[in-house]
Amino acid sequence: MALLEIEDLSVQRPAGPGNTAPVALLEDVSLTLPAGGSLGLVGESGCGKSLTALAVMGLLPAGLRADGRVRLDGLDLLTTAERTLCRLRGRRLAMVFQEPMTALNPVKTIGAQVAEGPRRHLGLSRRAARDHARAVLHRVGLDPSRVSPDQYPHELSGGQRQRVGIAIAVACGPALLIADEPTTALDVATQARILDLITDLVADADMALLMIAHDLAVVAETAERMAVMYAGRVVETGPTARVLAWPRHPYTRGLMGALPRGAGRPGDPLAAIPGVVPPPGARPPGCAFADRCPRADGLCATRPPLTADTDGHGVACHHPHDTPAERQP
Amino acid sequence: MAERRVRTLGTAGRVGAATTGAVVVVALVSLVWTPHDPAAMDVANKLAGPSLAHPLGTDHFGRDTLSQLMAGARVSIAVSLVAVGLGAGLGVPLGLLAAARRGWLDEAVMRLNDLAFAFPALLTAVLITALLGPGAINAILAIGLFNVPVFARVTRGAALAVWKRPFVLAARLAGRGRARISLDHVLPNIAGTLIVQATIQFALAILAEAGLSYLGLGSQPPEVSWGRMLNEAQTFLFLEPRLAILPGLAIVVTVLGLNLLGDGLRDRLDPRLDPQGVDRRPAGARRG
Amino acid sequence: MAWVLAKRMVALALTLVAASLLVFAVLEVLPGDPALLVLGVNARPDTLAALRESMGLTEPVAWRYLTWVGGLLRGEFATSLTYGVPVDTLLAPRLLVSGPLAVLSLGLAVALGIPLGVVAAARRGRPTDAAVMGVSQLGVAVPNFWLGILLVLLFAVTLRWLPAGGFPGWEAGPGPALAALLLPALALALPQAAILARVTRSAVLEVLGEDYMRTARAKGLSKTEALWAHGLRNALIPVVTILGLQFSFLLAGTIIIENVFNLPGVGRLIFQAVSQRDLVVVRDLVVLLAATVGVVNFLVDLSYAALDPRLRLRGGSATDG
Amino acid sequence: MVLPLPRARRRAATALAALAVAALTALPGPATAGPPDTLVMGMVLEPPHLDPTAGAAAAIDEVVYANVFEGLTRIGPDGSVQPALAERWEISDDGLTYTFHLRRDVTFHDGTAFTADDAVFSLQRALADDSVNAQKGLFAAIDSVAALDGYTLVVGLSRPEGRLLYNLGWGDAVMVGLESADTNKTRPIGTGPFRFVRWVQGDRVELEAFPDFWGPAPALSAATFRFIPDPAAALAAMLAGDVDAYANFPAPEGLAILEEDARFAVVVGTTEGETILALNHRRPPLDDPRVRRAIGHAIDRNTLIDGAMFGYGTPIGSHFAPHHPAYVDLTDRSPHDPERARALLAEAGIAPGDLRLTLHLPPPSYARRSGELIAAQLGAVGVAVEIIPVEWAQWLDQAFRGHDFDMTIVAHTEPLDIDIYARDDYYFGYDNPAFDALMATLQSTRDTAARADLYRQAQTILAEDAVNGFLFQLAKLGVWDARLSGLWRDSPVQANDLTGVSWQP
Repeated sequence: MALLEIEDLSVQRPAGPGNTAPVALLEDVSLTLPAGGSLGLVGESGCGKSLTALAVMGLLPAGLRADGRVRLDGLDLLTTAERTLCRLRGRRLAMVFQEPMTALNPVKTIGAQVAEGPRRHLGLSRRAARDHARAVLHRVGLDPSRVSPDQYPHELSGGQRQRVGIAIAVACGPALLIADEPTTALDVATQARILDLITDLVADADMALLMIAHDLAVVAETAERMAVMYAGRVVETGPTARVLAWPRHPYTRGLMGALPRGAGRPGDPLAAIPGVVPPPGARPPGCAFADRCPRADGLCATRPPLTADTDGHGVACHHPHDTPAERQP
Repeated sequence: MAERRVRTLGTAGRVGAATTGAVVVVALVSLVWTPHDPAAMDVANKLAGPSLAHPLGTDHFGRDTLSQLMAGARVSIAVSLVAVGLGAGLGVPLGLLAAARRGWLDEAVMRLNDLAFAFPALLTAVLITALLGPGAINAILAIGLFNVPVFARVTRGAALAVWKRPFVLAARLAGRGRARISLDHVLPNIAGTLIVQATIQFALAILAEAGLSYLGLGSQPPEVSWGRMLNEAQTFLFLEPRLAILPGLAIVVTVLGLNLLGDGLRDRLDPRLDPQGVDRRPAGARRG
Repeated sequence: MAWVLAKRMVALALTLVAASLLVFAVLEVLPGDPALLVLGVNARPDTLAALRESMGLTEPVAWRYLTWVGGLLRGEFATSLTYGVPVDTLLAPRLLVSGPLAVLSLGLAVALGIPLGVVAAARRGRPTDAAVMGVSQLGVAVPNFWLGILLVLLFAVTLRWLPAGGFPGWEAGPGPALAALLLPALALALPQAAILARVTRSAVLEVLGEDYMRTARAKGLSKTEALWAHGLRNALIPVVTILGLQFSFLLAGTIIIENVFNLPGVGRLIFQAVSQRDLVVVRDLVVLLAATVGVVNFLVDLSYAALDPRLRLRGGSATDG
Repeated sequence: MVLPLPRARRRAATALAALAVAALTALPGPATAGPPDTLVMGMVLEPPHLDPTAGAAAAIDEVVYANVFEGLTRIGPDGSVQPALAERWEISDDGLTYTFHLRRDVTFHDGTAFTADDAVFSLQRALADDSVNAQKGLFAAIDSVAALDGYTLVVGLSRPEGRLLYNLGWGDAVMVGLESADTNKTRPIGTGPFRFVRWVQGDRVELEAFPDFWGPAPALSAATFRFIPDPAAALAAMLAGDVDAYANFPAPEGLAILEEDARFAVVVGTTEGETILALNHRRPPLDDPRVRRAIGHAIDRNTLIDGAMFGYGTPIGSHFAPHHPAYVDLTDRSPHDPERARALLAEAGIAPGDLRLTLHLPPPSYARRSGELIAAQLGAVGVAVEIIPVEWAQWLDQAFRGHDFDMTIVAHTEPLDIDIYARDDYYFGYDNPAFDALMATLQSTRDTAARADLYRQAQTILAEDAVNGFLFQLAKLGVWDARLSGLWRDSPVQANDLTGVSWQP
């Protein structure tokens, strides 16, 4: 049994006063992640990567509904009581967020923010939790002699803050670590160090890692397997090396074409692919990528199923590429 | 244009606009017509309950309550309008000046603000009326005085933000004077904020006028105002609670309408969507 | 921060000096002769002169100002012209009415306004929210003295549960004394609670959308726990600002409310002293009030620092890591 | 989702709620008047201090006169002069020497004995150059004061003073102790049946029976005077039983409610308060008797009494109290007649709308309400009136002393004060040598019948000259618990003499 099994996960905004028809944000997302394994989730902004992560955490924004199954150790998180979820969050599954500048509470010391989880989940005394937090902070590279646990977030740099965010996530030794674009907000030099820290931590503690990025390079560096998402669906999935060597979906190829511009901000149109991701609610009934796709034809008006080969390399396309990728200039 | 504005006010804002409009209309109508002369006394018919001739009854001098309420709207609105106008007329230029010049002038304006806020407004109003005698003019003066720092502060804050915007920098590079820039670029850009603030201050002024008149420091007979009606009604609380309830209701409806209108206008006009941008605070300046 | 506080202290001192000059000047030109008021219509000129002399009204203006301010600085209060007792002995029993009244109404406003605002924010867009916001919109529009009248009509005249006014004194026991303060405190508190609820709601809404709230939830905190542990303190910052302002508003409100409810408090003392031309009492009270407002603002500044570490003295500077 | 309060806060909220309930249940029930030997008397104004010899405020006398302080003589419920600390007296034939024999069993509340020395001290203090006695004029005729022995006082006059015994009965002439005079403002020490307990400024003064009182012990063991300036609050306090009695109920509009209630007795009596529309004779055209008469005819007294006083009050046609034996009804000299008013104005050369007058109104509701009505009534005959509401301090300074007014409304509450019309440069500026001569004669006349005749002549002169607008005599609106007896119906002096007050079983 895999650690995390996502089956046909759909997220929709139900019909309400603001919108007459329900809007599907995620459709039929299925992913698996074995214990200690790693999975990268890539796609442009608005593809549903973060939403998938939040659905797993059970922290979807108010008003969104998730259907399908999200099983952690066989327990379906979508049907589990909130009380139980609270016991799992931070303990079995944890998350590192994108914006280190705002993800930390400005009025609490970093030590207190790291200690909160252990105190709650590991039953530590106030004092023990504080010592634990100190150790965790040290482990993530915040040497107590240089960065005191009694400092406040505003006294730290962006990289340091992200280290605190990571410390908060790994403080209780979760089985699954979700990292939602943990380096996007950081400068390039810091990015590399933070990624190293994450891979190091994951390897050390045998955690499973769900790495979300819009940047293929990040996934290439951190994940054994990867999934490419587009417009709320998984369009291609497989072992990272295989997918990158032989991307079959035209969208994946487009993303790879954008690779050198990996430092671009989310939301920027990809240079190699004309157009932008259709917003939820305006997605075409067939292949959502069709109107940006150079290979699209009439067939693409129907939705292509995700079909996998024997190596576990799956693609949802009527006209997948048959040849390995050429390195583009 | 006007229609589009109304449409974007939102339901609450539209209700507010309609209420405010109705009160203003009543006040204007009272200039030319009221069911009875609001000052006409008929002692033989005092404290009469509602009847066909007097739909809302009469007061202790037999005056028609409905006519008094209508005339009271006129006084409340006039006093508040002039007071807010006074506050804005002095406060906005001060705020613009402070934002344009910064330096000691800015500091001086802000210190003056502090001084004004150190006194509870009502206390100062009591002193002013003790000095000059009670009356509508002095109520205007007292209320207007307290609107000056409010407008100065809001203007200054909003103007400072505009001064940082690129087109102002461009204008400065083009060699335009600070005064010209203040009038041509800054003022139009903060007008929305100021209009919203004026609506709120107007509502507060209605409350303040009522409070002063209730204490006997505002408008004086034979002028009618809602606060004065409340003042006179209080001794009849046990006999005719109606006399105390009706003017209060008039105040509540008017202030409610203005507040709703202000909220609607804020959503529509205030460029900054920050709800703290407009100062809803009754008094007081905090420097950031 | 320390420097900021020092600057605030100096500003406060300057404000008080300006306030004392202002009030002294205003009282100098105020029409009305306190001696004539004491002695009435049959007073003879020699008697009036004698009384004025004994009231100290014949000294030169500058001297009187300096004596007054000097006395205040030494903590000595002058003698009331009408009551003939030092201002502090006059003030003490009134403070025992106005102080508890202010505290009670501020407490009521906080106890009502903040939870309502939090609940409205938590149930944003639902009927509870709409109800709270509607009622608070109404509350902001109600003049507190009229509310006082309505409360008297309901609880004192119709139901006869509470006294219509007056104050039995604390020696009558806390029960009757609190009962006498309950309606006035409510009248003062409800409009303030309405403002507080609105401010709290928008502050909490802002906070609920913050990333660190999601971080807290990701740690395993429930919504409620996250709100109390992480949200409230952040949301309190704008709320405290309003609270500080409300306090000075409340001080002014007591002038009207104490008149409505016939309470022997500071507000009515000022009102009375002005009409009796008890210049000594008026000027002392005005300066004391200005000082109170200043001190409260000072405390608000301090509480910002307590609530928000970003405003405290900066520690070590950040280095990248 | 409801946000439940964490437990600790919930507990705090419960405690707060419990406190509120406790506060509610601890309320005194309505109409618990306390043990039947104490009295709570309501008053409108709080005395500024408690020394009746150093201030004009009527509220001082209303608390301490005859209760805490006594004079050589006292004025009884019917206005007559009675012996008090002076048991008896002799007057020399020329009327210039008064010999008072003082009671020998009198002690002050501080335990010191009252002797002739105290009497000499009290009078000399009032007469001294640095005296701050508001009615120094009462003692103007006194030339010398001496103690013949411990209990005999001789007062010498420079001229005959017909009202000396009456004057000595005023609150301003009470006897104070040598040792305690300086602190009487805050700790009054007198010789009366009640001694001062304490004063909660802004709220009440408490008195208790003085065990060593020389006369019969009062039925009440304690008395409290509560100060409730707001008329509505006064009514509420009465209805709630917080107050047992109001000697002068401030809200005539509320009497109807109290009259219907069997718990209360409403007793309407007389006061010495002539309410007048004072006219400033220094300001033309008010120096013209035709204009003043026109104003008199414009005023409808019955509407005033009905509208401003809710029917309580007696119309007057001159400056004299209707209950006094020497009163003449002169209201027919200035009946309500707008036609005549207009005609008189025309005769004086004033076209309708040409005359604009200010009307200064002091705070009491009798003045404010009457003023509004009079403004309307004068408006009806073409006289435009601008109402200027003023505080007492301003009224005294501007109108009374500065003579800066056209018209003002005020009640002259001192007994038999018709002599104010003879004063030089008094605020309304009336100057009539014939009247002055009449008053001089009155001052030296002791024969009652002759005095009454002089009073009648004086009243007639004032009415003929239409010196002021004479409006109405204030009524004394007494309201008290129906089980109380002994409270004064009328108020010949402004006092609440509690000596004879008791609760009926």
